[in-house]
Formats: sequence, C-alpha cells, structure tokens
Amino acid sequence: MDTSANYQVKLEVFQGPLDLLLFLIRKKKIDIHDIPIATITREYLEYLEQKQRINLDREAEFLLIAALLIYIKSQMLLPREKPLDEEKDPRQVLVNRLLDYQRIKAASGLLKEKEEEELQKWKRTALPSILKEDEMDSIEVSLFDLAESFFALMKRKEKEGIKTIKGKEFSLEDKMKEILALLEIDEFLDFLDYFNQQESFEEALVAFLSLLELIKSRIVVAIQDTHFKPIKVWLRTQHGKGN
Amino acid sequence: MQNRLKEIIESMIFISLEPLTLEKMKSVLTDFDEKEIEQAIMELLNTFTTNERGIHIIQAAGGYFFSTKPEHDSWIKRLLKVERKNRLSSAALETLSAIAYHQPTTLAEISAFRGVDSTHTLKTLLQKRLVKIVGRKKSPGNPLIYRTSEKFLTYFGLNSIKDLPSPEELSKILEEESVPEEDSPPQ
Amino acid sequence: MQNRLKEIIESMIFISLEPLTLEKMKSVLTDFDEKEIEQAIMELLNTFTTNERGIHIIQAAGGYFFSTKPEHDSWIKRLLKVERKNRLSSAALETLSAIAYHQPTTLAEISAFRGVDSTHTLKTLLQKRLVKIVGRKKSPGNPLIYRTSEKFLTYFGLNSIKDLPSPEELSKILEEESVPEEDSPPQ
Repeated sequence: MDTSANYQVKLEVFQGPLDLLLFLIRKKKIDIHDIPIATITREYLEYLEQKQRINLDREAEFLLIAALLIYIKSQMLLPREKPLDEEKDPRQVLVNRLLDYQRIKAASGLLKEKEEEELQKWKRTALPSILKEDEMDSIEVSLFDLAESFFALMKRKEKEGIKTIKGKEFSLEDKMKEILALLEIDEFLDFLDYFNQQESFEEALVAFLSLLELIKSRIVVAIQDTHFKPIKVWLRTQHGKGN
Repeated sequence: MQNRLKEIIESMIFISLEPLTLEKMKSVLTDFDEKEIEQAIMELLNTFTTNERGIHIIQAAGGYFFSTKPEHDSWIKRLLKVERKNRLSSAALETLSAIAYHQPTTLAEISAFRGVDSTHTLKTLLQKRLVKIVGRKKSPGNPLIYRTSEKFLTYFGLNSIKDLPSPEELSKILEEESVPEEDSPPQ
Repeated sequence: MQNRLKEIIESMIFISLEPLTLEKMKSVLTDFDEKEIEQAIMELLNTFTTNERGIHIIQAAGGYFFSTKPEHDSWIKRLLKVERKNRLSSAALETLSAIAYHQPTTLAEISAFRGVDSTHTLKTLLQKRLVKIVGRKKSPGNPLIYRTSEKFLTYFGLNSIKDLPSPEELSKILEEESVPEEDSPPQ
C-alpha cells in the first residue's frame, strides 16, 4: 500500500455494483431514465478489469450486475416492429433499482451529517455512581437481546461440557419398548402426560418418534375423544374389542 | 407551583439515561395537570436556550434528555482522553438508510436494495442496537423482519422516523445536487 | 471568556462519572489561569443555589458533581419505580431466554441450565407476568411447569412463540467472524 502524501489520486473502492454504476452514470452525465446500455456496459466492464477499484469480496455481486447489463443489451438489440413503450423497456428493472439505490445513498449522506452533529454532543452512558440505586443495571430489552442472551447461555453450556446435555443416548427401540411396557401395566397412556415426563427435549423427541413408529406399524392407536380432550394411546389388540 | 414543577421535571430528565417521554412524565406526575406539565417543559427548554449553560435539554426519540453543547466537544474529549468517537462505516450507514426507508424489511430485501450481501453489516447494527428484530414475515422461509430502533433515533438526533426526509424530498435533493466533476471519487 | 469557561466546566462536571476534582479540571483547562478556574467554579456553584433548578452542583468526595435536590427525592423514586417496571435485569433476561427456548420447563431445569439458582429471577418474571404457570410435572416432587405468557409475546412483538429467532438463525447472526475496524462501534 502506497501511503505517501505524494500519491494524489486516491483510488476509492466501490462498495457494490450499484455504487459503481451510479458513479459511471454521473461521470458521463447520463440521464438515468435513458441509459445508453451499450456504453455503460462497456464502461462498467472496463472498471471491473481494474480490480483495485472494486471491493474484491464483492466480485460475484459485481459480475451479477454485469450479467444483467449484458442481458439488457441483448434485449435492446432484438429487432422490433414498434418502438417499446416504457413499461416494456428492458432497462426499466435496472432504472428502478438505481433510483432506489440513489435515494438510499442520499439518505445515507444525510445520516452521516446527522451523525457528525450528534457525535459532538455528549450524553452520559451511565449515571454517576453517587446516584446509584439498586437494580440500576437493568436494561430495556428487545427480542434481539432475548435471543442473544439465550445464545450466550448456550455457548456457556457448550463450554461447560456437552455431557450434561447429551449425557444419555436415547434409541427408538428402547423408547418403543418403554411405551409398550407402560401399556402392559396401564390400559392406556395419556399422550401429553407422557411427554411432560421426559427429562429433556431430546428424550421427548425420541419418545415422540417412537410413538409415531408404533402407530405406523399398527401396534398402538392414538385416540382423541373430542377436540381439546387428552389424546390417549391404546394397545391395538385391547382397543379392538371395545370398538 | 409552576416553578417547583419545572424543577421536578428537570431532575427527572437528569436522572434518565434514555430519553424521558412526555407520557412517562405524566404517568409519574399524577398530581399535576397535563397542560401544566407541557407548559413547564416548554419553559424549561426555553431557559436552556437563553441561558449560558454548558448542558442543555434536547428532544430526540420522542423524549427529553440532557447533553453537552457541541461547541464544548474538544474539551470533553480532552477530559475523557478520547481521541475521537467512532463513526459508522459507509456500509453501515447505507444499510441503515435502506432499513429506515423500507421498514419493516428483511435481510434479503436489504441486500437487494444495496446490491450487496448485507448479513455482516446487519449483524453489526443489531449488536449496536441501532436495528431491532420485530417479528417474522409471512412468506416462504418466514424470514425475520427488521426495523430501526429507538437508539437509532437518539443516535442521529431524530425525534421520530418522520423527521427523515420523505422519498420525494430525497429525489428533490438529488435533482438539486450538481453533477460532480469528471472523475471525482464517490463519497 | 469567563462565561464560556463556566459553560465548559459545567459540561465537564456533567459528563464525569466520578466527582470531578479541581486538579483534574486544571490539568485539562490548560488554556485558562488557575485563579480564573477557581473563580468560575465559585460562580457556577452560586448560580445553582440562587436559581430555581432541579439539579445542582455539589462538592463532596473530593470533587464536584451534579445531583438532584433532596426535596425531589420522592418524585425521583416514583420515576425510578416506573422505569424499573419496564426493565429486566440481565439475570432476568437470561432466565427468560432459557424459558422461552426450553418451554415447558421447571425451576430445576432452568437453574440447571443457567448454572445458578433462579428462584428469585423466576419470581420477578412471574410478577411481571412475562411467565406463567401451566401445570405440574408428573415426576418426583411434582414441580410446577412454566411457559412464557401472552404478555411476553406482546412485549417482544411476536405473533407466536414460533417467531423466536431459531438457534440456527442466531448462530448465523451472532457467530459470523467479525471484520475488525471497518465497523467499529459508536463509543
């Protein structure tokens, strides 16, 4: 990197393809509503070749817009009987995107000015210690805080050792046997109760899959008398006689 | 009585870290008439603009809070031994603008508007609490939807999102802007 | 000049988290004469005693700091109470997140998951009605089972509990390696 003061022409890197396109349009004093697609495509591709002026992490995105330009160019070259009306102009998609982006860029410039102004004003980030009341560390929380908090908790757990979470392995077969054993003792099984007894989410999941397996292989049957009543699971043979 | 009310309001604004809203003041100052409260705030704001004071009450994000005056910035920096405050990157500002003008919006939409993948910038903005998750969109994949936060308003000194120029006003600003000289770099 | 100095000192006292000592002020205000500084402080203290103000500068603990007036204490307490109602401590937030992502769950499970006894925070969450009891678990001791409430959904702007960002989404948002500097935080 040349950082000497003599190096006058500072090459600005274009953040994205729309950024570069807008720059070219302004440079060539082009009317954004009537873009000479052949010229702009040529210019655009030339800039793409000078890789130091584009953000290389974004190369694929620059190429995507190049492809769009070439596509529009090809559409423009198609022979037509009548001149295109505005809505069918193949450039319209691009024009709309550029207009949207231009507004975002203008807004972004305004925000930058605002930021500059506001950064000169200092607000307290904490109350002076003398004023400290209990629970002053409380925060107003958002959904992101909630999710982030859980994520941090998960990370902490992971570090503490996975064994506490994944201590036991639950096999479908064992669970199926367990369910059948329970049905031998009791006439039926209360579906919800049974799940609530599972110690972990993992175990409950395996229990659920086992039950599905048993239903599928027609060993047990799940019955709900009416809506919102508990779902009961019966052994098929037993239930058969009552129905 | 009015003077006492002004004093109380001043102390309440002082004690709040977040902008103190009128609603909150009213919910606490139940002994006072709403009109009285509004009147007192107006008077309080006037005192601060006319007096020679180092701190003043400003209004942002729908509330009031104390801040130092911009002209004392360099002294504060000397006191706190801070070289300069960090600014948001242009990518962050651009992403914020996209969200501010198209909210509620999704990551895919933001990326489309900018023409670049915005995952990383969005993450930074979430961590800075300038953007918040407000739910999910009812569309394939149920993507999370985002909005600018209260902190966004405070950070940029805006009272409400309506303080930003409308898309039409933005277009006007763009038209008035002169065409830059040949080869000038993009800002 | 003297007025400007008074303003600067006021803003410095305001922004200091610790009582601001005379020495510190002098070390920063090198452009000013020591006598001038002392004079300005005296005048500043006088302004606050004569004016009807809700806050004043007091001298204690070896320095100067802003404080609310004792006669407004009851109002401040009322405000803080209102504020606290809407706030969650970080412990409460953590507990709430554990319940949200593991519901239905029991106190023992929450405590085990967090690695700390969560009786107190759970009680707070119940009081704030962000969490509700939905029954008892059929296991030794028949512990109570908890779930997040409707109010929880409203508070976080969710339509249903399914709208919570999933652990996979969280990893995406929070784990992408950060690109240093470019997006440095605002202060």
